[in-house]
Amino acid sequence: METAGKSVPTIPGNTFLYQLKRKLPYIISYGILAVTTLPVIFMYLWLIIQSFASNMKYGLIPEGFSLENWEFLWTNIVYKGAELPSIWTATWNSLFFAGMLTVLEVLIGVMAGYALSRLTFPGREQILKITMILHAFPSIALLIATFYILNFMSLYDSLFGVVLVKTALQIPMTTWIIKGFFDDVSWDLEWAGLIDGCSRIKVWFRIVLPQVKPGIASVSIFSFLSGWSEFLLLYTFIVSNENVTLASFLQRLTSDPNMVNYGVLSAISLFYLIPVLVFFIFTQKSLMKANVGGVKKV
Amino acid sequence: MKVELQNITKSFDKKTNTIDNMNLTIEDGEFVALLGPSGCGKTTTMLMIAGIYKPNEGAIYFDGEKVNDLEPKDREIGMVFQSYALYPHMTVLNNIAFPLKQQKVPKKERLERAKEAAEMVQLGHLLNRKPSELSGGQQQRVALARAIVKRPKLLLLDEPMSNLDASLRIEMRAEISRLQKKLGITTILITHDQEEAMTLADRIALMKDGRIVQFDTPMNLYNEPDNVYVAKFIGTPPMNLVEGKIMYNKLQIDKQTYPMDKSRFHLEHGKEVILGMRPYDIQLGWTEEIRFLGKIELLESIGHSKIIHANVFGKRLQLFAKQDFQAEIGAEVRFSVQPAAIHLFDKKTGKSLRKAAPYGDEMFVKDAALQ
Amino acid sequence: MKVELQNITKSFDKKTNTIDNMNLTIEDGEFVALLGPSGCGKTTTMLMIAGIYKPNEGAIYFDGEKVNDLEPKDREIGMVFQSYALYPHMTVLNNIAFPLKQQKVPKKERLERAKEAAEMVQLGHLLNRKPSELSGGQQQRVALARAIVKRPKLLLLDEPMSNLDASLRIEMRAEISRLQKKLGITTILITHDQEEAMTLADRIALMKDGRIVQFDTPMNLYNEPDNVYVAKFIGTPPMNLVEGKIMYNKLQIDKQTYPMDKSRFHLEHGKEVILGMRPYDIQLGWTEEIRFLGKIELLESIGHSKIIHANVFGKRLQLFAKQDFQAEIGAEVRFSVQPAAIHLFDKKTGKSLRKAAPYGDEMFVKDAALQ
Amino acid sequence: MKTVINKWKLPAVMLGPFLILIFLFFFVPVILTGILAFTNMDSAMNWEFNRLLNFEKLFSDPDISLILRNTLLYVLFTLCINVFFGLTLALLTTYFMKKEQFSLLFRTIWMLPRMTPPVIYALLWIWFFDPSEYGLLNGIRSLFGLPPVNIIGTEPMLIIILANGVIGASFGMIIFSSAIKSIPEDLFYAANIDGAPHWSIIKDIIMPAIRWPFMFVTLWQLLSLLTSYEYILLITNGGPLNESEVLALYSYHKAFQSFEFGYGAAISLVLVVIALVCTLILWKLFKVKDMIGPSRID
Amino acid sequence: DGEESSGGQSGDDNKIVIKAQTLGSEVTRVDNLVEAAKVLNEELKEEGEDIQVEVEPMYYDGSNEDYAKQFMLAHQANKEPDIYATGHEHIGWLADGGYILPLDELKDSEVYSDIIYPNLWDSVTYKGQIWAAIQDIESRPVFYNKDALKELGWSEDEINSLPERVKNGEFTLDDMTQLAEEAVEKGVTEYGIIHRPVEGPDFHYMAYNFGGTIYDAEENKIVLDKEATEKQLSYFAEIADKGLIPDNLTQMEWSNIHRTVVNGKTLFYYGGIWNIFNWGEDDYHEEVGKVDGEWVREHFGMMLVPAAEKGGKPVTLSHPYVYVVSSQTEHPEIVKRLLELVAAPELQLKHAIDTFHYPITKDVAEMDEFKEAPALAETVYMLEYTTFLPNHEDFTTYSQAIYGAIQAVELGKKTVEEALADMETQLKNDLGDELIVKE
Ligand SMILES: Nc1ncnc2c1ncn2[C@@H]1O[C@H](COP(=O)(O)OP(=O)(O)OP(=O)(O)O)[C@@H](O)[C@H]1O
Ligand SMILES: Nc1ncnc2c1ncn2[C@@H]1O[C@H](COP(=O)(O)OP(=O)(O)OP(=O)(O)O)[C@@H](O)[C@H]1O
Ligand SMILES: [Mg+2]
Ligand SMILES: [Mg+2]
Repeated sequence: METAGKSVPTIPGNTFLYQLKRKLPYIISYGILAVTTLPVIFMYLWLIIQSFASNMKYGLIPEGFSLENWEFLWTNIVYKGAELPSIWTATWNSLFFAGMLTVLEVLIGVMAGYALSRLTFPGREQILKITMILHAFPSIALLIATFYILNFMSLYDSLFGVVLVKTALQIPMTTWIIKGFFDDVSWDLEWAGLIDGCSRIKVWFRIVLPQVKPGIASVSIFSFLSGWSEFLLLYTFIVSNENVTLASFLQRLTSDPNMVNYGVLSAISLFYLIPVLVFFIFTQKSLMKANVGGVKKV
Repeated sequence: MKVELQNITKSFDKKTNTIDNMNLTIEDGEFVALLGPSGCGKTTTMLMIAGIYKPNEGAIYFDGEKVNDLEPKDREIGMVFQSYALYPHMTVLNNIAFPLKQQKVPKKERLERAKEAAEMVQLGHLLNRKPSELSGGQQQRVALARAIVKRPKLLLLDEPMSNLDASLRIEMRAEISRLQKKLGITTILITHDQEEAMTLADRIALMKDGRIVQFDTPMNLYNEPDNVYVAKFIGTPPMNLVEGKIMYNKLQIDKQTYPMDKSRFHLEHGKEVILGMRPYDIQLGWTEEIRFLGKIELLESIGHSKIIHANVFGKRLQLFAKQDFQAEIGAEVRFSVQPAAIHLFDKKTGKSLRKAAPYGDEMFVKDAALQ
Repeated sequence: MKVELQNITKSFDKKTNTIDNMNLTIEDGEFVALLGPSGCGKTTTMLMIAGIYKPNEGAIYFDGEKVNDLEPKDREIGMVFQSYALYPHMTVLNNIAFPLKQQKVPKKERLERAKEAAEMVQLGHLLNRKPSELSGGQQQRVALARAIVKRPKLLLLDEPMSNLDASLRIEMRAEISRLQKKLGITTILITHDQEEAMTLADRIALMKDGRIVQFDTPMNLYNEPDNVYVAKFIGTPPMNLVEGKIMYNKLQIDKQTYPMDKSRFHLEHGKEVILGMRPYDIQLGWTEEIRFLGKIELLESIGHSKIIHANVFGKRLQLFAKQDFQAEIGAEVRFSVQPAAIHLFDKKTGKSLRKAAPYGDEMFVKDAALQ
Repeated sequence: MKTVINKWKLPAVMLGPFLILIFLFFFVPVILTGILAFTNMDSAMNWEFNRLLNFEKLFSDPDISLILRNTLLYVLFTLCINVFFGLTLALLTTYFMKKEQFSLLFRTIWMLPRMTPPVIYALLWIWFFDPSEYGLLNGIRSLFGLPPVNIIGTEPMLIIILANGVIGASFGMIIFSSAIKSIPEDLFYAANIDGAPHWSIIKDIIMPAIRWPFMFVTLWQLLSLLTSYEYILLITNGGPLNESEVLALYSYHKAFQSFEFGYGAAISLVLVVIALVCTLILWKLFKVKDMIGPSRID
Repeated sequence: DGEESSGGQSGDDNKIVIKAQTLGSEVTRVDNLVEAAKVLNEELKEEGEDIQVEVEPMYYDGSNEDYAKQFMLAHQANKEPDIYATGHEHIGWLADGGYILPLDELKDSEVYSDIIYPNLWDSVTYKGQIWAAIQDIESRPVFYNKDALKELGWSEDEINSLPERVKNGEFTLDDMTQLAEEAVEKGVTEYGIIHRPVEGPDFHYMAYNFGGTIYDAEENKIVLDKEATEKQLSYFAEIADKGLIPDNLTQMEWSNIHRTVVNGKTLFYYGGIWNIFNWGEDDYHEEVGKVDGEWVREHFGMMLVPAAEKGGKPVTLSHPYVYVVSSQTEHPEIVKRLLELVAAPELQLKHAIDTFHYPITKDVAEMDEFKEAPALAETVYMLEYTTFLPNHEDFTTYSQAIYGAIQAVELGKKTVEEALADMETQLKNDLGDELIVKE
């Protein structure tokens, strides 16, 4: 709205330039997002097309549509002469493994994170430091040593053993992240819970924990993800054949670089994406809503 | 429940004591208000009674039992926090029902009682809201309902009504009072509203810098302040204070002398003293014995009456006039006080010179001088 | 800066309007208080003026210019939040200096001014503390200092002193008033302390359920309430209200009749009305024209005086007595009011029957009946 | 006595599972691996100590300087992408974007690379940049009559940094997003009113609030990158000619392709020493100690 | 079933479970053992033994290294398979590490007597002992593009006799290079020569071709034959210099290699016979899509790797697959009997036809069914020219080093001399005592 008569408007709110300047950061940020995201979108679009195309020209133009690559959903794939286990078995196993890992990791991590954030005891800083430094060991370098431990505990070739190992490898991360979130919870809330008749543990569970939902969302997505895609440990520490997971399923399909069927591979990787995607969207939607209000937070 | 604090000391930084050797005994079923300037340690004291903070030194007794190591959850208290501290993830109803849930009250009864409490604080229509969707005063009322609902043995209220409007506050006060009386709950109230403290409390503990300055009934606190600090703190507008000197049983201020009642005060010739007069005790006109002449500096209207700010001896004194009082700024005004209504304090120690006043330590030396 | 709100509507849930078609004009340099019961929409209104919330409908003008699309940061306002909203990671000093930093005030000057503001709110000794290490009142004072320090064109104060003790509050009030006058800052204050509103504000806007009920000077609000709601809300203790009926120029209550001043009120025979009398206007004894006989139900001591709760016509009325008033509960008490001091309202609409009263819409029908 | 037990009960309960797990499956393997570094264990899996031979061998390795250089480049640049781009994404999707659906969409898209099985993700890059005309990039180029290019061959480090950067950015994005979400809204209001422009809000309100996650992500990603090799292995396998070989991958190559377990462990140990130094420097730099506050419940 | 130890008895007392594991797609390697167990059970019954043998097959997918790693770990934990099928080059470390049993007596057993190629036993001999039963064998021929040759004006006859000429040493490596050059110059094909894009055994036959060696069996050491290696590197440098190979061959995807070859974009391709099988698996051809063996034979010929010098012996390389027996097996005798039975002609034949490999005994090669698989039957002669990888445990180190050097010269990042010198330093550092440098 241009005010013709007035010389210089005292309030800049109504000039076009002001509105542009106001919106500029938003325009720029949407711009940045769009531009940087485009290649990623492109890549995955291509993956989708590839899974439905019978052939690709110039590497990117599909020729014909077919569901052939998606047949694994209803029949077991025969690959290199061997019939692979049903994809659903693999999916179920992966879900089980990832679920178990997530529960264990989030539970232990959230407990330890709370202790490190809110309880006073000697050695707090040291524990944080050591867990961080442990991470400096490439996990693959630990495989041999871990094998000896597992073997010693008769946990070699046991799914439970692998879950424990995996949890141990991940738990410092979870703990560190979650500690940061606990730090920001208002003490008054915890006090209120204590006075309302909770023990410290109960307060932690009933009152403090719900406040760190966004933190739990982020750690659970990462632990689920790492469980979902876990391959190396299972592959190294499980001899028996029955525990096929989606990751190892995929690995089988790519193990011989001479024989990779990219169409099927694309389809399966898309299939592989779905559960994590669902899990991600779910956790984001329900947990990213932070609880604020009701406390004068300082 | 009888609450005793014995020689409590609390320090946050190991250098200064936030609470400094505090002693306080609250009888079973008593309603005590903690009054004091902002930052004097009221909340800290309350949190120690609640068991959140542990005193660095000293002991706390509930019914004669030492509870220093008793966990807050076992103390059977209800508390309103100054910051409300509502559970952000629970609805109003669940917030209020939470303490009952901890007591394992069956669900049906629990919800009923919670609803009842919500009705009491006039939030019956907002039961399903989250705290973030409430206004400040509504949040505060939720906090109040939550503290009361479980009918604790000890009720700790830290500014429970600071964000409520006058009429609501009066209703809440009445409710609290009713409940407290009915159930005989020992109650400690922190408030900045003196009227609230006066009307609700059996006794008021006035604090300053982590110590209790006077602990007495509201009337005594008002009528017989032990020292100038209490005198100044209690009563709005605050007591008018004027420095003077005792000259042979008389008080001399700025060349003027005034007769003093020897039977009421310790009068020591040559002693520097402070004269105190409450604005409400000052009458317009020279109707009483002790008379002053002042110049009107400001005339403030507060609804039912007016406050005259008058300059006497270069000091600004406040007194009340009827709402229809009219005068020019700069005009002269005469006013007077009954001898029985005046207060006299030792300027050096700040202690009251009243004959019945208890003589304690001399902790207020540095604050005695008027700023 | 002149602030105008035109037909502002704001809804949080798309069903009910939290703010409902509000109109309000605040003149440049004016000090306006927003008063109203908890949850009536005061904070929401203020946040819309600040530009934090956008009104669903209507426009806001600053100095005649529409600012609906002006960002908060460009509105040159200072604000105290009801929840303080201190920056938890900054020290007191940095919290206060933050607005100055945004104005690119050189560092040295910035720190000086911030320190000055801190001194003003008596926090000079806590400059390096983090907000979490402060008491409630201290936090509130930081918020106050932060709002004032940049000398904004518009100052928004949402319960800025609710957690301060009386004497500090008086000092803060004086400071705010001084600053406001000196710099001519347009100021909007939300408070539950009527005395605060009365003493500070040029005009008071009384709100109810998202609407402004009356917007007038404190004295007019007190003396000439437009309707029974205002009458009841303003003044502590609240105005005593008694239902009655007009019988040929007289007021009949419970068989008794009282003469009414026809020149002051619209008197319509047979109309059901509400009689209002402020406790402060009631005199003990039958010294005035309109006389009542009551039974003492409760005698409350509030320092400088006593409140008598007396039962008349089965209703409880409040009046004041001197501090030395003595009587038994159940004793009879005589009291009276000047005809000039009474208020009369239409029972159905709640509107004042005063002749000069403006006739507006009939929004208060449902609230008119006394609960 | 009872108070002593009470005092320790809670930290013990909360921290116990964490410590036990870490000790058994992380700490002990690390120690074992440390010992392993001083043996010449090979495929026969015998613990034969060979003093410092492994280290002598490493330091006289002709490729070591190239590998160290690569490691430095890789870690430095990828870390920058991870942290700053992750932060940018988090800010864009939580602070600038007001519509939660859009943020979720963008966040989901940026999570895709991390959700994709590594084998497939690597293949996507390889396909994209395949030097033959069948590659996506070259396919597009050929449409414009441009000759095929071989970016993976000529600029392997660039590709690796980008590929890892994209993966890592999502980590920061999610953690920062959750942390930003936890900031009480009225702080933003207050800052707005105090006249703070966007960058100041970011600098003065958001950054201090996410100080812990920021520090964690930086430290964690630094160490992760130092020890990561998976995507490098899959995309270039360190090639061509060791031009993209990093220390961790080298350790993997030695341990699991040449089966020189002892030597591999020794390389890891060197890696850990480097990591240790970095960690301690950052620890001081970030003033982590200050972020570990005392309990406010006595 | 972690309870069950390897080869342990479970359920009824007289049932013996033998675990057998293989890697990758050629599942007949263990499935044949299951079949063999049936025969064994018959025999046992006849012998009146009251035991039943059951072979529990285990299939592994993954890299060679991972497969080996798993065996190591499983062996430590006593969970390894009794019979482990693997590439012959692994027996070095398996024997050294005490993982496996020597199987010298197998050489004398009847089924293995008419071995297809006498030197085959060398491939499983280590430190003077035989450590494995050979399972199958293959060859790595050069594929040549018949269509392109036609376009270059070659007659049908000339084209079909090329393998023979190579065999006789008439057509040398240089001739091959020249021919490729011609094809590229004339624009008949885009590239002259394609070889595998990743490290692997194919490169090592070149060392033999240039008269060198890579292994000293007596001393059990890796050999760096500098002269031969230099020639080897020069060869790759030359084909790269002349623009016969794609610029970035060593960064290409396997699938694109296949595409390039199948679509006739190259004249020669250093491949393996199993590639015929691969090409039938996916739509590599732009028009035809999946191609079958017939199609391949129509468009491509297969020949040995031409000799480096005129009249010299052409080469190829085989990578025999073998069964080794865990040193911890509880039933070595049963296992050995199984390993004899599994060499039964019918089983071998099935494996050969299914997976495009050669049998290990002549009798199978003579069978009609085998001859009906022309691609196999026509190339089986190549075994006479074959070479093997050494059984040394550090051989991968060498293999990687030479691959690196080849890559460097192909990309023009190093001269042949530099590459050789660097390779020498690297190998000396990595292998130490295990290396003999032959000037
Ligand atoms: N975010 C929200 N969502 C839904 N309702 C809200 C929200 N914020 C406020 N409200 C409601 O809007 C009404 C007005 O709120 P507001 O905060 O403006 O009240 P107020 O006048 O400031 O009250 P108080 O004096 O108690 O602070 C209240 O009834 C409140 O419950
Ligand atoms: N965590 C802390 N660390 C350091 N000092 C603190 C801490 N908490 C409170 N204090 C200080 O201790 C003193 C007493 O605080 P307390 O909260 O008890 O005051 P209060 O009497 O409740 O004041 P208000 O009326 O303002 O709420 C204050 O000066 C405050 O600054
Ligand atoms: Mg307090
Ligand atoms: Mg409010």
